[in-house]
Amino acid sequence: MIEIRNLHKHFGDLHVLKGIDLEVKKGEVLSVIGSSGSGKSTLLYCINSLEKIQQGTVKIDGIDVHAKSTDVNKLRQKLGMVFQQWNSFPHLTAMENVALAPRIVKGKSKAEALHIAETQLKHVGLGDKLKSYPSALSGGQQQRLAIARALAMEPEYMLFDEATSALDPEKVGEVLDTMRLLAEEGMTMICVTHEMGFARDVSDRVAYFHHGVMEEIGPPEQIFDNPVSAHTQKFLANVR
Amino acid sequence: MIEIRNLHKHFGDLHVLKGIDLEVKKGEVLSVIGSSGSGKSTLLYCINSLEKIQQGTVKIDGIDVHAKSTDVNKLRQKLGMVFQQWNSFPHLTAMENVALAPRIVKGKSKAEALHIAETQLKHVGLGDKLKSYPSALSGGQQQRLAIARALAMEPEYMLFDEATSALDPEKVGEVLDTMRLLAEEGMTMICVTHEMGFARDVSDRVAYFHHGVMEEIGPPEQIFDNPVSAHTQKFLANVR
Amino acid sequence: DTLDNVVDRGELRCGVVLDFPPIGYRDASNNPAGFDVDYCKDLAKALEVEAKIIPVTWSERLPIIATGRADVVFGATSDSLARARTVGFSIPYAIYFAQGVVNTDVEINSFEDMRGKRVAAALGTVPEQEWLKIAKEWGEEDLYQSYQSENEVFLAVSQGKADIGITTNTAVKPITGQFKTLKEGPRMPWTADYTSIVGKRMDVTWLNYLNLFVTHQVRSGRYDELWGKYVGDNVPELRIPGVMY
Amino acid sequence: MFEYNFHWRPVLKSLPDLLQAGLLTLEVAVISMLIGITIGLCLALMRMKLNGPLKWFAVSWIEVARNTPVLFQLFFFGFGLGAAGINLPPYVIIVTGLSFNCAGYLAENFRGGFQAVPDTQMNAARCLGMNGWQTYTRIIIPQVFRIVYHPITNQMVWAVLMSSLGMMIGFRELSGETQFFASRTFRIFEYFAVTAVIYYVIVKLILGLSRLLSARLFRY
Amino acid sequence: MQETITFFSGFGISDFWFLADAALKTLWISVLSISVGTVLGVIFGWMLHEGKWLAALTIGSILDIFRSVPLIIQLVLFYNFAPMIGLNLDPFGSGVVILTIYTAALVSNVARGGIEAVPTPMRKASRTLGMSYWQDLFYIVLPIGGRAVFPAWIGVVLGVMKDSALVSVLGYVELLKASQILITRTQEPFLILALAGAFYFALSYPISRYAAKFEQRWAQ
Ligand SMILES: Nc1ncnc2c1ncn2[C@@H]1O[C@H](COP(=O)(O)OP(=O)(O)OP(=O)(O)O)[C@@H](O)[C@H]1O
Ligand SMILES: Nc1ncnc2c1ncn2[C@@H]1O[C@H](COP(=O)(O)OP(=O)(O)OP(=O)(O)O)[C@@H](O)[C@H]1O
Ligand SMILES: [Mg+2]
Ligand SMILES: [Mg+2]
Repeated sequence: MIEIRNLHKHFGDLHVLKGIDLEVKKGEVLSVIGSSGSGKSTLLYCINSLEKIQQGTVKIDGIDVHAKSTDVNKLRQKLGMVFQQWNSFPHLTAMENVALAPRIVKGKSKAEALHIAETQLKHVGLGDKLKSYPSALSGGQQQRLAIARALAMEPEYMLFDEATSALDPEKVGEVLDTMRLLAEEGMTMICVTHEMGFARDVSDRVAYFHHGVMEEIGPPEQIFDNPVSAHTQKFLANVR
Repeated sequence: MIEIRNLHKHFGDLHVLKGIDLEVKKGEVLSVIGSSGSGKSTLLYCINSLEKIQQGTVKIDGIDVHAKSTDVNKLRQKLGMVFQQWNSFPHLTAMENVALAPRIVKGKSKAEALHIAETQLKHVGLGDKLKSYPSALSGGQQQRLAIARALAMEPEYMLFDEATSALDPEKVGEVLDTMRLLAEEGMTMICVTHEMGFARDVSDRVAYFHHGVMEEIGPPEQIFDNPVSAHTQKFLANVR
Repeated sequence: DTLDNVVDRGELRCGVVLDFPPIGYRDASNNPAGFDVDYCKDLAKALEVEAKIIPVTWSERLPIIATGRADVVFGATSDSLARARTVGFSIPYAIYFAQGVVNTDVEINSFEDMRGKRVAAALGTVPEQEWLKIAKEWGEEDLYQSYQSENEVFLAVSQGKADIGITTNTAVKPITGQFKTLKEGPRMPWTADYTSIVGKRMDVTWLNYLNLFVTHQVRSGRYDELWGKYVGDNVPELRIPGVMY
Repeated sequence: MFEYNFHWRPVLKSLPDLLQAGLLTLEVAVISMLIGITIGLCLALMRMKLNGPLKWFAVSWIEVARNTPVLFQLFFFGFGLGAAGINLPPYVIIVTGLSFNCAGYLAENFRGGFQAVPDTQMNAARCLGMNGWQTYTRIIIPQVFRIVYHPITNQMVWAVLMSSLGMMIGFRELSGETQFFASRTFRIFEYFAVTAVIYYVIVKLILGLSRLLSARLFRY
Repeated sequence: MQETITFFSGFGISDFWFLADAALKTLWISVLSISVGTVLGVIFGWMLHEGKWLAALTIGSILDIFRSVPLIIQLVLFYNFAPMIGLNLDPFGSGVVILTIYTAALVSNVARGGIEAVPTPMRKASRTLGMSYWQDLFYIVLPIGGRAVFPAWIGVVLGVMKDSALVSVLGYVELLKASQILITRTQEPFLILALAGAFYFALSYPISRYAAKFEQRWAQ
């Protein structure tokens, strides 16, 4: 379970997250929507400790992420993350991309790591690209590679930060399908997304962020069909 | 008038234009359509002598473009051209971009050239960008700048080579509008384009190219609604 | 020939080694000075032309003649037969002995004490070649260091990079006077160094003229005067015992 | 006009010695490059990641190395340090001088390389649970290395060319040896002409080797 | 002894001017070689671009030699070679000739890169406006390509300025040779080398700063 209590984050003078309270249960899929700059990415970065926080707590399965005593490298293995920018490692083949972390972080043998890599790449539909370098993959394939890479660490949670927004329209579908597959398999997920269709179909709950505040959260039907906040209404009117 | 007779063009072994016959009269707007690699760009390059030809003749107002005795630099002043890639000169402001050729090619005074530049930039709707460098302009604005730059030489013919195909969808309109404006003002134009709507609305005639052969030419209604050639039918079915 | 060329040109191009005080050096205002420089000016005066001093390093002395960039070289050049295959020599105009300068921290009193010591000399000089013969016999070639100029040799010895530097007897006194960390060292066992003015090998008339110049310098007392001015009192006699020149 | 008589015989006689000295030249260049790469990497990281005296130290090293002549740097490590009572043998002087110089130039290449690797690579690796060391050695540096591979090759060529300055400080690498022989036989032109050819061959060998290596190393 | 003569003397204020004067000579020989060398280099670069393989085979490979042989060897060779063909050049003249060719060799590569940095469509665009080949080259290729390779050219300039120190082997009294002379006379290597270093730094550092400023201005 991910528990966030009264989370505040500042970048210098900029108050980016203004007291977020949020719980994500095992198996739940949460979509986070909101306009640009509202703090959605920052929320994810605070969850896996890529950014320090100024106030509040973030707990993963009861462990305080930002406590000094916590081994973040260990904790991050529980949390897979996929970014907007495709950031596969360009100097490694698809298989090596996926196998690297299991080998050096989890200490698996080379053969075992490669086996995991192959399984995961097939899982996301890249079974025929095992030996390809990222430069030979399309944007959509690179994002699926990134998903496979995260899955290879056997995470319990997956964080997606607009995983499809840098893709050509025709590639968006293949990545969303992979994410949908994961959700069906019961993965706990937080998806920052601009794809309203995906948010409505796949998520258990949808959260709307506005200027660092979580203005509204609830089942997709409620958020999309009967939004309470005026900001949410305006935002949804614009994206449609 | 542009008169093309039995034009053949080879790149090494590649036979790119296989005997084109075409006439474009003063004031006419001709759209050229066809799949990638069919030789549309090459046709334009042969018209203004950016590429040599192997057989046939191209005459502009009776002057043979490819004759040795022809001063191509002089001839090209009659022929404005806009390319697919935005290639405004990055080291000059919008105004200087437009004023350069009138000054150094036509020998106009600096003040005169700048005056022409200002007029033409206003003409294409860039009156507020006179002092901007191309890096500060959007793709659509850069293409309009390219049009203004060509117009500043007071050409009698304009050649467009897919002027909109490298643009974001929302920028396409502004460039097409500028081209439409030119057509209404009576400019003689040859437009290689993928925008079928534009071709249908604006052109007097449409030519369909296939593998270096002009398979069909005629009024838009005929080409779009009753194409004769099977290739044309297939092509149109695909782009719709 | 060179003689006509020089007179014709009105300028004598004269190579001088300026790393060799007091025979050739730069004075406090960084102008060339010394015994060789004055000799060069005397020669120009005799020819009634201007003297143009070209500073050269030891290793450049012969090439500059062979390639015709200078008319003469005054540079304490020993008249070895090997060199005479490349350039021409006048009769000797000065005689030197090789002597060491020693770092004050080092104990070298006789030639034999040099065993196992780090020895330095200037590149392309007779001391270098003579010493390398001995060093080879002693198996001590590794201990030899060669420098671009005599002055770098002194600097190296005074800084302790080398234990002893081989130079010429004329230089020892001014050098040890200047450096507190240098002292006079032993004489080297090889023969006295008969040095000649260098000119183009094929140009016998020019070499003849140079010979005459040397004898005139001695006869007029100018030789004694300049040697006294720059080096000291015991002026060596320009004569080889038992040989008729 | 053409009065000079070429004598090639002595040069050919000492050719084995010259080739031997050519190996020494290569040795000096390779060692200097290895040291230079190591230090250059450290300097680049110090300049980018640190503040205070260590950053200041890295910046001054880089600027002095890049803004003064190599020969000057060699003199400094020779007679300059000698004045302070530190006497280095010529071999050490040349290796120190070239390493100092290469480190300064390579540091800037590395800095450019690091800047060319997107930050997102860092985040991606950290998200997989890699620690700082693993991220640098497995993800960042391999990518930087590819970016700076070409500049490193060029620097290697420079190191070979610069090592010729050994002759100015009495070191008998290829140029020093050549000068030594030339000074004994007075056949300066002949000797240096042959040496120029040897240098040319060495440089071409390095470039060829580097091309072969890069084809094997970088398949992406 | 009739008069006392001092062969050695301490470092005086006049020596500072001696150094400063030598720094000017360094500047002078560099400015001369760099400006002529750049013009030649640009012409060669243009020929390499236009002449394709034929030019690459001829001037390309000749210029390549000057990049693959140590400058010091080039200087010694040319200084000894020139008189053989009846060219009577002093050290300054020989230095200028070699530095010029050396600069041209480096600049030719830079210049070709600059020409190739201008996208073909851009050049076609200027031709369709009726510009002649030369107008296109002068008004479009020169400014656009020139900016693209300006940093590389500055690199060459700084390199050649520092490499001009090597002309000291021929006996030309530029900055480094002057400091050697003073070291010989005053026996104060540390002080004088520090001064010479400062002079070099003062020549080179402002240029690289100034160039960086230009780049920034063009970047936006
Ligand atoms: N490293 C940083 N330093 C300073 N400000 C930052 C930093 N990262 C983000 N910000 C600022 O914090 C605010 C929230 O940024 P964040 O990236 O979380 O927004 P977002 O909701 O993800 O927007 P988008 O949809 O554009 O990705 C923005 O105003 C942004 O400029
Ligand atoms: N400079 C060249 N050298 C060799 N082949 C060329 C050259 N330019 C074009 N071609 C070839 O000529 C053929 C026609 O090219 P052209 O650019 O005229 O096609 P097009 O109809 O404009 O296609 P597109 O819609 O992709 O722009 C293609 O097969 C192309 O590969
Ligand atoms: Mg974001
Ligand atoms: Mg085309």
